[in-house]
This record gives sequence, C-alpha cells and structure tokens, in this order.
Amino acid sequence: MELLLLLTLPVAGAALLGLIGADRRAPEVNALLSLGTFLAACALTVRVIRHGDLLLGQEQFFIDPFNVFLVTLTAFVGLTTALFSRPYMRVELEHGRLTPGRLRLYHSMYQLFMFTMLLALTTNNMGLMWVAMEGATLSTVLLVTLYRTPGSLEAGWKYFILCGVGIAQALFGTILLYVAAGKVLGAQGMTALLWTHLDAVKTQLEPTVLALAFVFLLIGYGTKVGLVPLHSWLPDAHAEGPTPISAVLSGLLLNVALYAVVRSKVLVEGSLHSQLPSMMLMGFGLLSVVLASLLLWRQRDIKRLFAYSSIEHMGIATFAFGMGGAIANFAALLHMTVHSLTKSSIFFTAGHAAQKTGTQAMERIRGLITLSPTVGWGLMLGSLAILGVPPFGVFTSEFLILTTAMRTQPWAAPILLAALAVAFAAIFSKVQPMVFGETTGRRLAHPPALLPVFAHLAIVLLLGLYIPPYLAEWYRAAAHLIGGP
Amino acid sequence: MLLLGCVALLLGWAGIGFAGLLRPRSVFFTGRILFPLGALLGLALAALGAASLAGGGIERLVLPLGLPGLPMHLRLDPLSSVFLVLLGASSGGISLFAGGYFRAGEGTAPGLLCLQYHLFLASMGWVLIADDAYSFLVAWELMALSSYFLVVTQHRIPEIRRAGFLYLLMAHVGAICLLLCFGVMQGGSWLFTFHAMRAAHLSPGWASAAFLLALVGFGAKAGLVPLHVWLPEAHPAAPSPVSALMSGVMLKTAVYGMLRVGLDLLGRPVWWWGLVPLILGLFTIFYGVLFAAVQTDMKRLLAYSSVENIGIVFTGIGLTIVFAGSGMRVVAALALLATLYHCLNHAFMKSLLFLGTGSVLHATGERNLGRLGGLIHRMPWVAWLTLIGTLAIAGLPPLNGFVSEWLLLQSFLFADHLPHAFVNLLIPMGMALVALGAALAGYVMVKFYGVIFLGQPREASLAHAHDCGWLERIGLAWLALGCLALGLAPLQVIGALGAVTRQLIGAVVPQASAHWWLLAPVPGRPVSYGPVVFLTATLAVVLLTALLVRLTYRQRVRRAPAWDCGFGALTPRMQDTAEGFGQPIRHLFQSFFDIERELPAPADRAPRYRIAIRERIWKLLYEPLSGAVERLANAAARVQQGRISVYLLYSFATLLVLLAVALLS
Amino acid sequence: MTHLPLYQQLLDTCAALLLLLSFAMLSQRRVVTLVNLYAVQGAVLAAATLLLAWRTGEGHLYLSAALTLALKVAFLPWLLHRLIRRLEVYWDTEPLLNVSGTMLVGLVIVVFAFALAQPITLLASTATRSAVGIAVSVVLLAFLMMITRRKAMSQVIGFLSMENGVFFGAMSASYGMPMVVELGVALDVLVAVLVLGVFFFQIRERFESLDLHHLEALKEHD
Amino acid sequence: MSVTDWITQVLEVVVALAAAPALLGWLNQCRAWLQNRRAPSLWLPYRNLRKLFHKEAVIAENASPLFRIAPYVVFGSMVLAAGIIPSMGTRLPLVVSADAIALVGLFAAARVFMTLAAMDVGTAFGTLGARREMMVGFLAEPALLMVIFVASLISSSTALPVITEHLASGHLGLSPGLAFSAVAFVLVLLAENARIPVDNPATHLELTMIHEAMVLEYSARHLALMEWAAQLKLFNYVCIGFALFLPWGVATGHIGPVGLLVAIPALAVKLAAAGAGLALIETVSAKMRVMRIPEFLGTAFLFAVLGLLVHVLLGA
Repeated sequence: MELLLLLTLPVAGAALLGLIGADRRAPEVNALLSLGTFLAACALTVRVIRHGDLLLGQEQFFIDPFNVFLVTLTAFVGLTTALFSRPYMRVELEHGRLTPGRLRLYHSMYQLFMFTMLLALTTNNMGLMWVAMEGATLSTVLLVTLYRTPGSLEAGWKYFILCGVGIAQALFGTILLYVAAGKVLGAQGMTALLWTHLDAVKTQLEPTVLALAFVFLLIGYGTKVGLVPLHSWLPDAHAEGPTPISAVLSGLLLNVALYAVVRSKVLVEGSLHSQLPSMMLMGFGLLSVVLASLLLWRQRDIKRLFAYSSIEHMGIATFAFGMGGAIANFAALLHMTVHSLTKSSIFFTAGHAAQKTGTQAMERIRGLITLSPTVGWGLMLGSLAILGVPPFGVFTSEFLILTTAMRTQPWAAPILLAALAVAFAAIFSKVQPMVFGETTGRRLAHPPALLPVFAHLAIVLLLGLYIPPYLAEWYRAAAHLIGGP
Repeated sequence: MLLLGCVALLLGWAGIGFAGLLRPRSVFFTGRILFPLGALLGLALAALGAASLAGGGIERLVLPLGLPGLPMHLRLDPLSSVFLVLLGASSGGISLFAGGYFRAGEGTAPGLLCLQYHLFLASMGWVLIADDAYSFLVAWELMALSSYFLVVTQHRIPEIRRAGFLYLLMAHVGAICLLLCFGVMQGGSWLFTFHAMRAAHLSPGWASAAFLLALVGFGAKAGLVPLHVWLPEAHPAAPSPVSALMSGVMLKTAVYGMLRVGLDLLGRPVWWWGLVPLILGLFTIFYGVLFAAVQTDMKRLLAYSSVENIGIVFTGIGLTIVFAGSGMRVVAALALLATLYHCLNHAFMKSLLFLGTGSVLHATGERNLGRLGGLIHRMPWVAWLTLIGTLAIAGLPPLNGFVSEWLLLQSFLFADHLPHAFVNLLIPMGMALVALGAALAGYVMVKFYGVIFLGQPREASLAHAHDCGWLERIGLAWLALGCLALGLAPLQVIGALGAVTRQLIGAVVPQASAHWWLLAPVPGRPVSYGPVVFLTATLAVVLLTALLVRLTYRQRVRRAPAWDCGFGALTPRMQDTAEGFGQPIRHLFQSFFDIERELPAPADRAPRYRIAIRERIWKLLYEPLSGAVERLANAAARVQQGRISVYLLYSFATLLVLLAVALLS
Repeated sequence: MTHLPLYQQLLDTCAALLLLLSFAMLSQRRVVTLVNLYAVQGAVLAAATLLLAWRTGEGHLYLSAALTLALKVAFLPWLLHRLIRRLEVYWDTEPLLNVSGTMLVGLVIVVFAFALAQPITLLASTATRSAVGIAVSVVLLAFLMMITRRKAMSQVIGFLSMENGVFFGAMSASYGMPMVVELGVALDVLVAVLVLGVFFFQIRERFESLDLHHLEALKEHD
Repeated sequence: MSVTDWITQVLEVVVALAAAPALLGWLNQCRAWLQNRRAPSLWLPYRNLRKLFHKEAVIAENASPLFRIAPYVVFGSMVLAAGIIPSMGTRLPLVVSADAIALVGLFAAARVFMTLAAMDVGTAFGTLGARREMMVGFLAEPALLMVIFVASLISSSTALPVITEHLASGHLGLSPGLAFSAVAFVLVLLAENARIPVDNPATHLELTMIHEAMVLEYSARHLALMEWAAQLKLFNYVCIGFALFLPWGVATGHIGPVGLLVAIPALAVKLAAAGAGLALIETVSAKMRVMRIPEFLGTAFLFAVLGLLVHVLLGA
C-alpha cells in the first residue's frame, strides 16, 4: 500500500504538473506531492521496522534495511528541495531566465525523476533497476539544459552521452548476470534477475562471468556515481543546471547509483571469493578522492566547486565500501546520508548566494555575512560540515573510515590525509572570502528559503553528536547485509 | 561527584554563551553580566580541579551521546585536573578583563562574541575531561572552530582572514593526524575509549608511529617549529583576551594531549621517543626567542615568545620521556614537574602580557612598537601590573618563571647518569640552549617593556592614552597575583602536582627539607631554593638601604630637563626604536632571518629606512609545498579538457583494462 | 567439423553480418549512409530474433522481434532521416583517427572481445552462444566509433548501434531478457532518441551546427 | 644554624660592602703603575661615594618612579649576592634558599632593572647603553651558568658553598673541564664588569661606552648606589672565581674566630692578586669595537660549553 502510494504519487504528479506545471500554484502542488511521497516513505519505513523485510508485487519489489533508509532520505531531500525551489524558481522566472513553459517541464520532470529514483531503490529486479537508472538520466538531462545556455547544452550533451554509454555497459553487465543466474536457477524469465534469488544462490554463480559482469556494472553505474575517471560529466551537469537540480543530482542520484554498485558488489563478492571487487572499489575511491581534491584547487565557479567535492565524497564512500567489514560499511552508509543532506543544503545556500550577487563566479561573491547573515552562516557552516569538521556528521563517518583505513589499509591512510588536507585548503580558502569581508551584490525582495538548509544542517549536527538507536540498528543491519571481508 | 560538577560548569559556560544571543547588541548585558559570570564559573572550575587534585582520585562518567557503539566517556584524573585548574584560574582573570574589553563595533556583535568565547572555554574544558577518542576529537575541533571565529572577529581586514585560514588549516591537518594516531592506538579492538587504548598491546613499530603522529598533531596545535607558522599570524589577529586564551590556555591543551598520549595511553614509553620532542623543543626555544627579539609588533613579539615557551615545555616533555624510558623514574618525575610548572606559569604570565597589550591597543589604537612609548605615565595600572608579568617571563627570581626554569635545569643536571652515551653529549648543548634562551627572553622582555611603557611617547597622540577600566584592572591584578603566588609557593604547588607524577611516572619527587618555605626536590643532593626567604632578604636589604639613605642624607630631589650629556634639544625620535633594539640579534643571527632592507639613497630628500623580516621556513618548506600542489592541480586539470571524445576514451580504456584484469585474475 | 543445422548456419550468418555492419559503420563517413546501415543492422537483428523465436518457440521472442522491427528498422531511421534533412547534416568531418587506423584498432578489439566472450560461451546453454563474442565486439566497436566521431549525429548512431549489440548479446546468450525488462529497454531507447531530437534542435539553434567542437567549452585545462 | 654561621653571614656582607670600593681602588692603582702613571689613592672610590651621597639629586622631569626605585633594587641585589657567595666561610644560612642558579638570576634581575631605568628617561644614550648591556648580558649569563654547572656536575650540587667545600677538600686538582670553564669565566668577568677590552670605565665616549651610558641620567645618591653596586658586582664576581677555582683558604665547616682569622687574610691576599691580574689584562689588551663583543662573549660561552662536554666525556 505505502509502496504503491510511494511510486504512484510521483508518476501522477509528473502527469498533473505536465498539464498545470506553468500555473502560479504549481510550486505548491509540487511541494505537496513531495510531501505525500515523503509521508508514504515514512509509513513504509515504519512498516519495515515493524515487520522486517518486505517482498511485494510478485517479488518485483524488495524493501530491506539497506534501501529503506535510502528511500526515506530520497523522499525527504526531494521534499526539502521542492520547498527550496518554490521561491528560487520564482526568482529565476522574474529574472527572465525561464519561460513558464520550461517551468512546466521542470516541475513535471522533477516528479518523474523522483519516481525513477524511488523505483530504482525499491525494485528487486536488476533489469528494472537498470531501466529506472536510465530513466533517471533521461528525466534529468532536459532539466540540466533548462536554461538553454551554450554551457547548459554542452553539459547536457556530455551528461547524456557519457551516462548513456555507461548505462549501456550496465545493461550488458545485467545480461551477463542473467546468463550466469539462468545457469543456476534454471528457470528462464523473471526470477533469474531478482536480487533476492541471486543473493540466495550467489555462491554457486560462475566466478569469471560474474567478474566480467561486475566490471560492466561498475563501469555503468560508476559513471553515474561520478567515479574518476568516469566522472567527466558530473561537474558540468551540476554547474550548468538549475540549483535545485544540482542539489538532487548531487544529493540523491549519486547515492542511488552507488546503491546499485553496492548491490552488485554484494552478489559478485559472494561468488568470487577474491579481493577483486574490493580492490576495484578502493582504487576508484582513492583515485576519485585524490583527483577531485586536486581539481578543487582550481575552481572559480561556486557550484562547480561543490560538484567536485561531491566526487571527492563519493570517492570516500566508495573506498569505505571497498574496505568492507561492519564498521567501514556502517561508516559508508552514514557518509552517504550526511553527504546528501549537507551537500544539498550547501547547494541551496550557494543558489541563494548566486541569486543575490547575480553570479556564480566566486571571486565576485563577497561578504555574504553582511549581505544576508543567514545565507552567509548557512554557507559557512555547510562548508565546514562537508569539510569534516565536528560536531557535524560528516566528521563521524570520516572518523570511522580513516581509523579503519589506518588499521586495515595503512598504505591508503597517508594518501587520504594529504587529499583531505588539500581539499580543506582548496574549499575553505574559497568559501571564507565569500562569506566574510566587504560585501558585493544587492539584497533581493524575496527572503531566502533557508528552512531546508538549516533543517538539513540540524540533522547533520544531530548525527554528529548522537545517532538514534533505531537508525543505528538500520545501519548495522545494512552493513551486515553488505558484508565484505 | 567532582566530575559531574565539572560537566555542569562546562555546560554553564555554554549556557552563558547562548544567553549572549538574547541581547546580542547589548554591551552592558554581555560585558557587565555574562563575562563576569563566566569568570566566576572559571574560578569554580579551578576549585573543583584543585579539589580532585588534592584527592588524587579518578572519576569516570558515561553520557549517552556520540557514536552508537561508543557513548561519550568522561574522566577526571590528576593530569586533567591540573589543566582544569590552569584553564579555570587563568580564564577567570581573562574573562573579567574581556568583560571590560569588548566594545560595540568590533565587527562581530558582542553577543555572538560571547557565544564563541564561552564555547571556546567549554570545548577546552571538554578536551581535558574527554576519555574516548571521538569526544576528544569533537571537543578538540570545536575548540579550533570557535577560536577561529574569534580570530576573524574583524573579518573585513584581509590579513586577519588570511591568518584565520592558515590557523584553521593547520588545526584541521593536525586533527587528522590525531585521528590517525587514535586509529593506530585502538589496536584493532575497535573500541575508541582511552581505557581500551591503555589496554591495547601495540607492536613497537605501531607504537612509534602513533607517538610521532601524536607529536605532529599536538605539535601543530602547540606551535612547535616548523608547525608554528599559524601562531604568529593568528595571535595578533585575535582580540587580546582571545589571544590571551589561545596563547595561555589553548596551547596547553596540546601539551595535555601530548602527555596523555605519550605517557599515559602508550604505556611505558621508549626512551628514544623523547629525543624527538627534546631536539625539536630546544630548536623551538631558540627559534622563537630570536624572532621575538626582532619583532616590531607587540602582539607578534608575544606570539613568538609563546613559541619559545612551548619549546621549553616540549624540552621538558622530551626529558621526561627519555628519563622514564631509561627507568630513572624520580628524575623523570622531576622533569615532568618542570614541564607542568612551566605550563601553569606561562598560562598566567602570557595571559597577563597579552591583556596588557590589549589595554594599550585600546588606549592608543597602536600595535606597532615604533609608535608607542612613555605609557607608564599615562596608564600606571597597566604598566605596573604588566611589569610583574615581564619580570616573571624573563625568568627572574623570585617570580614564577624562574621556578620552572630552575627545575628544568636541575633535571638537566641529572642527565649525565643516562645510560646512552651520545645523549649525554646532547645534554650539555641542551642545557646551554635553555640557558641562552632564558637570557634572550630577558633581552626580549626588556625591549618589550622599555619600548612600550618607558621613555618618551613617540607619537603626540599617545598623550591622550587612558588607563584601563576597573574590570580590566581586576583581571590583570588577578593574573599578576597568580604569577606571584606561583613564584613564592612552589612547594605547595609541587606537592599538589605530585599526584600527576604518581599517575604518569609512578613516582613522586621527595621533599628533602622539612621547612614549608624551602624547595629541595632533588633527592640526594644539597640543592634548595627558598623564594620567600629570597624575597624577604631582598626587600629587607632594599628597604634598609633606602631607609639609611633617607635618614643620613636628607637632600631634596630636584626635577630638571634630562641632562643627556648636556646635548640639549632632545626629541622622542632620538630614542632607540624597536628595530634598533633588535639590531644586535639581527646582526648576530643573520642566517636565521629572511631580511629585506630598504636603505635611503645618498642625498635622499626624504630618507626612509624600512626593514621587513620573514621566516625562512616559508621559502624552505611551505611555499614549495603549495607550489607542488599547484603543479599537481594543473597536471590534474589536463585530464579535464572538455572533449567528449576524450572522455569516452577514458571510459573505454577503463572498461578494457578492468575487463583484462577480471579475465586474468 | 560437425555439420551444423540450417538455422544455426543462418544465425551465424546474421552474427557475421552484424559484425560486418559495425565495421562498415566504423568506416562510413556519410551520415545518411550511417543511418541506413543502422537500419540494416536492426533488420538483421530482427531476423535473428525471428529465427530464434521460430526455433525455440519462445512467445516473447516474437514480440521482441516485432518491437525491433518497428523501432529500429522503421521508426528510428525515419526519425533520424527527418532530423538529418531538417538539420542538413549530411557529412561527418574527418574522424579524429583515420579510417585505416580505426580499422586496425577495431580488429584488435574484436580479438579481445572474443577472448572476453570465452567464459560466457562456455557457460551459456543457448544454441547461439557462439555469437556472444560477436555481440561483445559490436558493443565495443560502437564505443570506438563514438570516440572517433566529431558530429553529434554520428555519435548518436554509435550509441544506438551499441544498444543493438547489447540486445543481440542478450539474445544470443540467453534468448533475450524478461519481457518487463525488454519493454523497459525499448521504451528507454525510444525516449532517448526523442530527447536527442529535442537536443539537436536546441544545439542547432545555439551553434548553427552539430559539430562537437562547439561543445568543448566546459573544462579545467586552459 | 649556629650563631657563628649567622655571624659569618653578616660578616661576609659587611666585608663585601667595605672592601668592594677598595678592590676597585687597588685595581686602578695597579693599572696606573703598570701604565707608569702616578696612581690615585686607594681610597678614592670611598671619597667619590661620600661626595655623591652629599650632593643634591637631580632627576629628569619625565622620569618615572621606576627610575628612582632601580638604584635601590640593583644595590640590594648585589648586597644579597655578596651574602650568597662564600668568600670566607661556607656555612651561610642564606645560601640554603638561593643557590648558584638563583645567584645568576639575581645578577639578571639587577641588569634588567638597570636597563629599564636607563630606558626610562628616553635619551639616546640611555637606550643605546641599555641595548648594549643586554647584548652583553644575553651571552654572559648563560656562559656564567655553564661555568658554574661544570663545577656543580663535579660536586653534584648547584649550591656554591657545597661546591666550594667539595673542591676545597682537594681530592682532585683542577679538572680539565674546570680549566676550560676558568678561561670562560675570566672573559665573562671582564665583560660583566665593564672592563677593557669590552668596555672602558674611564671614558664617556658614546661610541664605546656601555655601563656609563646607562647611568648618565643619575646623580647624587642614586648614582652613588649605582657605582657602589658596580663595585660590589666586581667584588662578587671575583669571589665567585675564588669559590670555583681557588677555594683554598675559605673556612669550610663550622668556623670559630680562628677560622675567620685564617679566612680573612686569605681573602685579602687573593683579592690583591686578582686585582693585579685584572689590571695586567686590562693593560695589555685594547678596547674592541662594540660589534666584536658578541664574538668575544661567544667564545666565552663556547668555552664554557666545551668545559661541560669535556667533563662529560672524560667523566669526573
């Protein structure tokens, strides 16, 4: 029931907003729909907590601790982003960067995007998951090009081609999985792609084929996660699209893609009995962290800056999943959560800052704290949080990840240390003058919608100081599910 | 029980801080009510610390916060109590002063300052009682963060922003090192409580790694050369009470951490570990005092002198570890005593001096020594109270600075019994450097005091300088009193510190003499020092002389223009400047400095002499480092060069490579 | 050598044809011809699917054959032709790597692909498993083609033929995927092409051409 | 602490106060003879002090209280120092509460107050002198400390009387370490007491003077105290030298009148010899440029450290 609501609401919303998306009240409708989705997600969560794992719709849908908290997170950030985009898009409209027609496209695609992500998370069928991921790309690509500027078109094109190609690899990987599974499960058709069944027989699956399948899947979904060197689309798409989209791309889509990667890793590791997948993940993770932190050094565009920091953090999470083990997985899951919350809130403030100063070029954004204290403090605290300064939750996860690395992968620790230091210097040296100092830019009529920002930051802060037991239980269960060496 | 009290007080500090937000713009509310309240809490904290020190017991407490598997552990033991006393006592004076110091229009609103200030205090306290790696690090970084915001109070000035950035960067890097250090020390038990770390058995390699990581982490916070670069930038940038807190107290939390890790968590240390902090410390002493001698900004000068004092402390730590590692427990305890004592002293002396400069800054708006002078006439309170701090930090008996140096030298004198030959050769050098450092500190302090307070005012505007207000006076007086007390009652202090040496070294320094006034800590040696007698004797002689002179020859004293060898037209510009006073040092140790001079050309209409002194460390270490990162970044940028075909090629290549790997494995 | 049954030979021929076609695409520079080649590829694919359907009697295979026919032989080529006419992009400029070089690389890739397909072939139980290698090489060749082309249009065609390769792989390795998935895939492809259509016009109205070198502004290296 | 100990204590101070000017006078006499000039009277320093005490004191208008306190502090600390240094007896009650390190600290305190007073009026000469004095000080102090440490490593104590007793017990001749430090000590003594070649007590040429430049603004009794303090300082240094290197004749252990009867003449003889020696050194050497002084003292410092090293190497 909840699941049905969860999935149908966005679809219906997409259709509805496709009709009235240009209407004056469309933003409110959008927010309401997202609220409904969020409530459904909460209900679902409650149910999972009560009755444990769920198998629905002829096993087509499977809810376990691993994806249920991602579902809730996705719905929540979807809601806050919808709230944020209300005033934001209005201002954009007034500045004439958008036409009502495009606003309609925006709203309806937004809902569709939410749908695809939720589908990808909840489905039990690797094939359907693939379809959903591709759908996610398709629904966002037109949002990235919403402004029709040369930059946005280029970004959209790269996004489309790179992710399209990548996702094609993922499809091939899925097929290989299907083949291998078909051998064991015998039955053609449905069951052979159902994750639960695969998970049950993973130890009997043919290793080599699964290794190949994993490579294809990793390349495919890894492109969407933004793992170096498959990341090239990410900064462009984040910087050129409208800010709410940057927020959900960076906050949610990456998570969902990483979720897909991890799901496949679980299967492959089960059959492979070798370190191969772990090593691959760790390699990708480290590469991403290092390269991203270096590229952070050269950024001039505020949204681009934080796009690269997303790459960095996805790299950290991937590395942690690669290390495996209860603590590292736990930390990685926590990291996914806090990163999506923090990063989306940062994008919110960055969007407001860009609107107030009329530019995304960082050297022309100055003295936000005098221009609008809330925005200034929001950006400052958000950046500090994302940089892993306690008492924010990002520190918690990085604490666990680094200590684990120091024990189990000492060779990686110095690399991480250096990369984190460089990233800190790069980001903070750019954020500080934006927040402090003499101000540029003008006050806008519209008050910034900072409720989402501070809501997110509050949650991150809470997670830094105190993780509620049931949440911790989820994480533990999920971590156990993912397993690893 | 006491621990609960401490927690309550720390929370009280935080509460006061948030109370500041109630009326953020009201100077009266924050300055006259909240800050004095904070001072009271500080004194209460000091009292609690003293009580637990006297008890010498250990209290534990677990709060249901933090990581799921790891609730927040708290612990109050002698070591932490000592530093709590330090924090509470010195912050009491500083908070009082701050109450009078912060005015409106200092950039950040007073209420917000109050919040940051008290959070800073609370987090420092939390660092001291944290008993697991996680809460320790959280408090540690919170401390750095709140102080960062205090440093950038006047964020409109670019230099101050730069200083703040440098500070937070170093702090963060240091924190990551500590994180890794704890990662090593948990020793695979995956329990991050200090208790588990004490129990963990590390292989020598891992243990050494942990120790060195800790040294880097805590050294970066303490300002150990070459990790000190943030210090002379950040301390002058901050408002003076904050500089006082940072220099007087925050640096000591780093010392606390070093002791906690090196002597407590890692168990019995290996003797050669000590050599690293010993050598670094000695070098730091020398480096810091030399740069202090050539400064022309009074707060920078004090900052460098803090570097020097941290050098002394780390020398003490090094000695302690060398001795403890070689099994000479009593001597180790002696060296540890010297270390702790110097921490206490420095907390009071340096806070006093920084607050003094703060008053001068407020009265004159001038930080440059070249534009000060003669203030002893305009602001007697500040001048005379600061004089005590000056004499104390110059290490003159019978004030407190002398006691810790005395103890340190005494423990050095034992080193010839060490079983390691080449260390024995190192020790005399060490002694010499410590002595030289002390003497140079005297030089620096004479320059500091003489140029600011004595002579003729170098600027006309100084004539309007006003003395500080009553809150400030009380604060200064409190700290000065502390200096006197620590100087005159070493026996009692050392007795109290015995609990710590017993806890960390497992030995106490015996008290050889029966007299309450006589300090004779060195076992088996007729060595003693009685400050009270010393002071009384000096006073007696001085007063007697004065009396005799008065009685015998009652001539009146006539005031006249300065004689000056009958030279006559004497102007303030004829006095020696700060640059001039530093000239001998500059000349002697040229190789240390990175000097750029601007000499007047012959027949110059408006001859101008300017000299700028930078640290070579920038050219030698940090600029190459950032340059390397820059180059790497540029190299990395080549990867991202816009062509979609190339991007596709990346994916393609990655795919093929991984497939190959998958096939072969 | 054992004498293979007729349908087997036919299937192998189809496979060979597919490979041949992708090489042709790799070398072809006229966009229109590319589209036609793509259509032919679709046709061959459809034929192969039909054969399999007839052989195995799998109902959904008929359906997917029909889908292929409708989508990849009829609709998409028509759409692409229309786009080409509307946007007047008939020729791709000289590819980044000249034809002979591309061919050489292509050969290497085919060898690699067959090595890759070895374990899969061993595992698969289908009659067509020998064709898996070809499917893989079709995918990789399409990839190569996308890398070497400068025009947006030809990249898209490369993308589509890559999808063909994947589809063929699915079929030859395991008689196609579950229906739900196949429908989903088909839908995605369709949407993708429609989106691309929109895209082309947007790009076009910005840059007056579909040459990719317009789309190289966003970068770190300067 | 027997009564005799206290008597010795008082006696030491009194003797120092009385003999200090005489030592200076004697030194000047020897110098005059060596430079075959007519020698001034041995009592000239006394007369000077007396004269100064009678004069009317003139103080600069902008002098602060510090300026007036300084002479007393300087004088007081020198007197106290005289009480700490075992010049005749080694059982001195005061010494228990002030060992050699404290003694060096005492000298430092005197120096600091002197320099601060010199900077107080704010004349060119005063600040210049203060700077030079500190320059001398920051090298001379540690050198002196090192010199003492050699001895205290030998006798494992930093209390001067103990050292003296240990050395006087005569088990060992002048150990190699001590030899080095003796050289260092002589250099320090010359520098600290403003003798040639470091400073020229007889000149007021601002290019060279150190000590004189600092007391320029003083007059009458303040000046008298300063001068007297200087003479005491010389006396003290010489006595330190005796305590470390010529401990013979000093009455060790509890002493009655008899011991004193031995000790006083011994001291007198040693003082005379020392004065002559200093005079000789001053005559044969020439005043050096100010910027050479650090090298001079650097040598002293290095010699002292060398003494330590030698001691540790050869092991006492």
